[in-house]
Amino acid sequence: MKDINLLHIVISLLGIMGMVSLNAVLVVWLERKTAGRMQFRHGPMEVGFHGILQTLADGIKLVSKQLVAPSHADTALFIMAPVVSLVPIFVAMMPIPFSATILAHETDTGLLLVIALGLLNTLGILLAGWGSDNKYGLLGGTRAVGQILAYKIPLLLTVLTIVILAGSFSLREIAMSQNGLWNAFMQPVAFLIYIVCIVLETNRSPFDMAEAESELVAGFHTEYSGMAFSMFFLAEYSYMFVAAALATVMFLGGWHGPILPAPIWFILKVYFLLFLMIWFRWTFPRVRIDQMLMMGWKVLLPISLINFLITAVVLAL
Amino acid sequence: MDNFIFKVYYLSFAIVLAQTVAGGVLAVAAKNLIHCFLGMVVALIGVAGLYYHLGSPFIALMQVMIYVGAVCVAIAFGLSLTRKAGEEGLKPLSPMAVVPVVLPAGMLAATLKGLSHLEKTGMPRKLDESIIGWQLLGNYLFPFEIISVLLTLAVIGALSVALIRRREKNGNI
Amino acid sequence: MITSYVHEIVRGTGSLLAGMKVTIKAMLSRTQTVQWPRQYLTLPQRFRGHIQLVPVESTGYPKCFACGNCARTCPSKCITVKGKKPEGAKKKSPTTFLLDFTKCSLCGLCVESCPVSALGFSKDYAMAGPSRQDFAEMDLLSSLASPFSTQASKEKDHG
Amino acid sequence: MEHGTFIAATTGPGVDPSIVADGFMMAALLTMGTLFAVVPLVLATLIAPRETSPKLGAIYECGMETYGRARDARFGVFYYLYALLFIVFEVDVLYLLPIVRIYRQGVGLTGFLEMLFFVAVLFLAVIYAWKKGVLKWEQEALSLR
Repeated sequence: MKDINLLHIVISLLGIMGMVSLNAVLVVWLERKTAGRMQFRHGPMEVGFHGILQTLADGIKLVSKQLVAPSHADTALFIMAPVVSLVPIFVAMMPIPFSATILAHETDTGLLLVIALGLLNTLGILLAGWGSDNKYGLLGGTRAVGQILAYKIPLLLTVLTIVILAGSFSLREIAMSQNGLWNAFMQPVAFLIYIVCIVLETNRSPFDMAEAESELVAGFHTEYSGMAFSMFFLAEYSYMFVAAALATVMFLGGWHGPILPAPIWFILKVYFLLFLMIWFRWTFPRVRIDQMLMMGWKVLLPISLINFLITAVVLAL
Repeated sequence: MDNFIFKVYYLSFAIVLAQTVAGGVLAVAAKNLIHCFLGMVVALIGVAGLYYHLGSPFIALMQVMIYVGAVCVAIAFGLSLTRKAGEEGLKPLSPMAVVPVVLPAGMLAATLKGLSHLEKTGMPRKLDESIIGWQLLGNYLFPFEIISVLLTLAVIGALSVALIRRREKNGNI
Repeated sequence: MITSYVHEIVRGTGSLLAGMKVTIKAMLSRTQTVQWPRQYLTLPQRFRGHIQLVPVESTGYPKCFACGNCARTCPSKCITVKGKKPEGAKKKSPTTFLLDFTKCSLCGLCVESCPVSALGFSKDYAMAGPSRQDFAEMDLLSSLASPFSTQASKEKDHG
Repeated sequence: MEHGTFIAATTGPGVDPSIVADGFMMAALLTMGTLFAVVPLVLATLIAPRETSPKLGAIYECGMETYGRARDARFGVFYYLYALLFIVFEVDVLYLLPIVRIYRQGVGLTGFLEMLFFVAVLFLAVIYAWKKGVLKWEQEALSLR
């Protein structure tokens, strides 16, 4: 248990804060590097070794920019949106097990907690779209909500499939139950569907209709500048990390792996999934919103439902 | 130590309660539909917090996922689709608005009065969520299956009402 | 109907994988861009920068004898040549050779019309200057040695 | 613990320690997260330039004069049918959560059949919508008003 130990709390808070910041720096760098290499470019090269400190430099620049709000904007919503988008991340990071012992705090319902908090990101996007009194913003916010309609049910059904196998909502126990065989091999269909769902959940290309640059300028964050703008990016990259960590726990056996220490394996698997998402982004063209809804309801939903029922009947027999 | 925990518990319970009430008031009184929506979300998350304090994190998370994740999402989507033009927002409250305030207040008072002679049993303990599963498959199997039938009928009804216009338009009623 | 549904999903997934193969190959192959100004490309032989005067190899003086063919041929009238004989020489040598690079279209007629091949294209592509004047009167003589060594040279600094 | 008792869960002295610990941790993280989000914003307002100009508050519309207001924009009501389907299906899938939690503890074939009935009835709604062309993108489908 479950002791309230002040030192542990302080270490966890600092660890999570560090993880959120470091992850953003790393993933932004990885994304820009990958984008560059996939287009035969170098990507950032100037600041630090191969541009690794570029994100920090950008951050310093962004802090020194003026925060501008449109004169007709709903100021309360406008200011609240980036905060609402970012804050739940910190709670969602709480139950993620980096190894059997390294985690901020274990709860029996960690899986549900992370899934429930994932919604608040979309709430932040919606508030941004509504608050900024901009047509592009409004369209982006509405599209983000429309996205929930497509991915949420297949996502929950794959989660149900995993919970059936593991018999627990605790992320640590789910990871522990895959000591031998990873769920990705036992449930390849669920794994694929979950990957599609987390790309949808984090508003990443090819499902980034909420910020489609070619049609909506920048979608929900069109009117945001400086630090408020970077909050959305911090939130996006942190949600990517949380979603990938959840996928690692549920399908890739969490921290299990030979030779290397457990947390290293965990981080490696998470970053492999993050790289996969970045790879998707620079490969696939954006889909239309009706295509996304159709895919969610006509492909992902039936397949995940059938997969769930087959798993259930096999386990019942 | 225990005493301190009680105090913290009551304090946080009070905070969550205040959040729920504030969200509810915002949802009812705000002029702007968006603010109403926001108030509703705040109030529903507050209710989840109350469930949490009453010893069931599982129910609290279900509350968040069902009410914020499903109901509010649908409402938000509906708001985006049908929002009214201009600043008019909502009409000012009519005198009849006291009815939904007085009625629940009376019910709450009656409940409290009914409970007042009961002994206090102590603080809530954590509820094991597996009990809920066994109950749904056991004692409450019929209501559980009826939920499914009810919701299916509801959505089929809603869809067919919504599709009437299209059929009229296409001329094959 | 159900077979076409499955077929479409399988085919779609296959096409996605094909796309991902293309991008990962691109990622692992060599980059095409160069980190200028740290690295330079070797320019092709026939690269056409602005024109420059070709020196005589032994002396370093310009080959040009200020016949003015180039200035007459230039469709944009962007070359100004003036010349006179240095003391004891048989041919003239240019005293002024100005190029108005703001008008030049790099057509190369001047280079072709030069009877002694005294004009060539430079490989200078990274040109920048604080004012328009820097390129409206580019002094092409400034990079060469001058046979009028006694006279005060009209050297100007160009970036 | 017996499977049939709700009452036992709500008696006894003291707050459940795991609830206190979880709650405390979550509150601490929420506080830190809020600080993490608000402090840079405040910092930015302090050190950033404070330019004022009437054009600064103009709505961004690719450099054109704004035409109309964002709140006057409307979307196809057609999409609301998806929302109707979603709300029903989502609620029902969430009801399965407590059941899958105990599934491996031996609900057996009866448990599966009970669940199958629950899901199958639900899926009828999707099949109905599918057949009626709700999940179809057509110009005529959009003109639902």
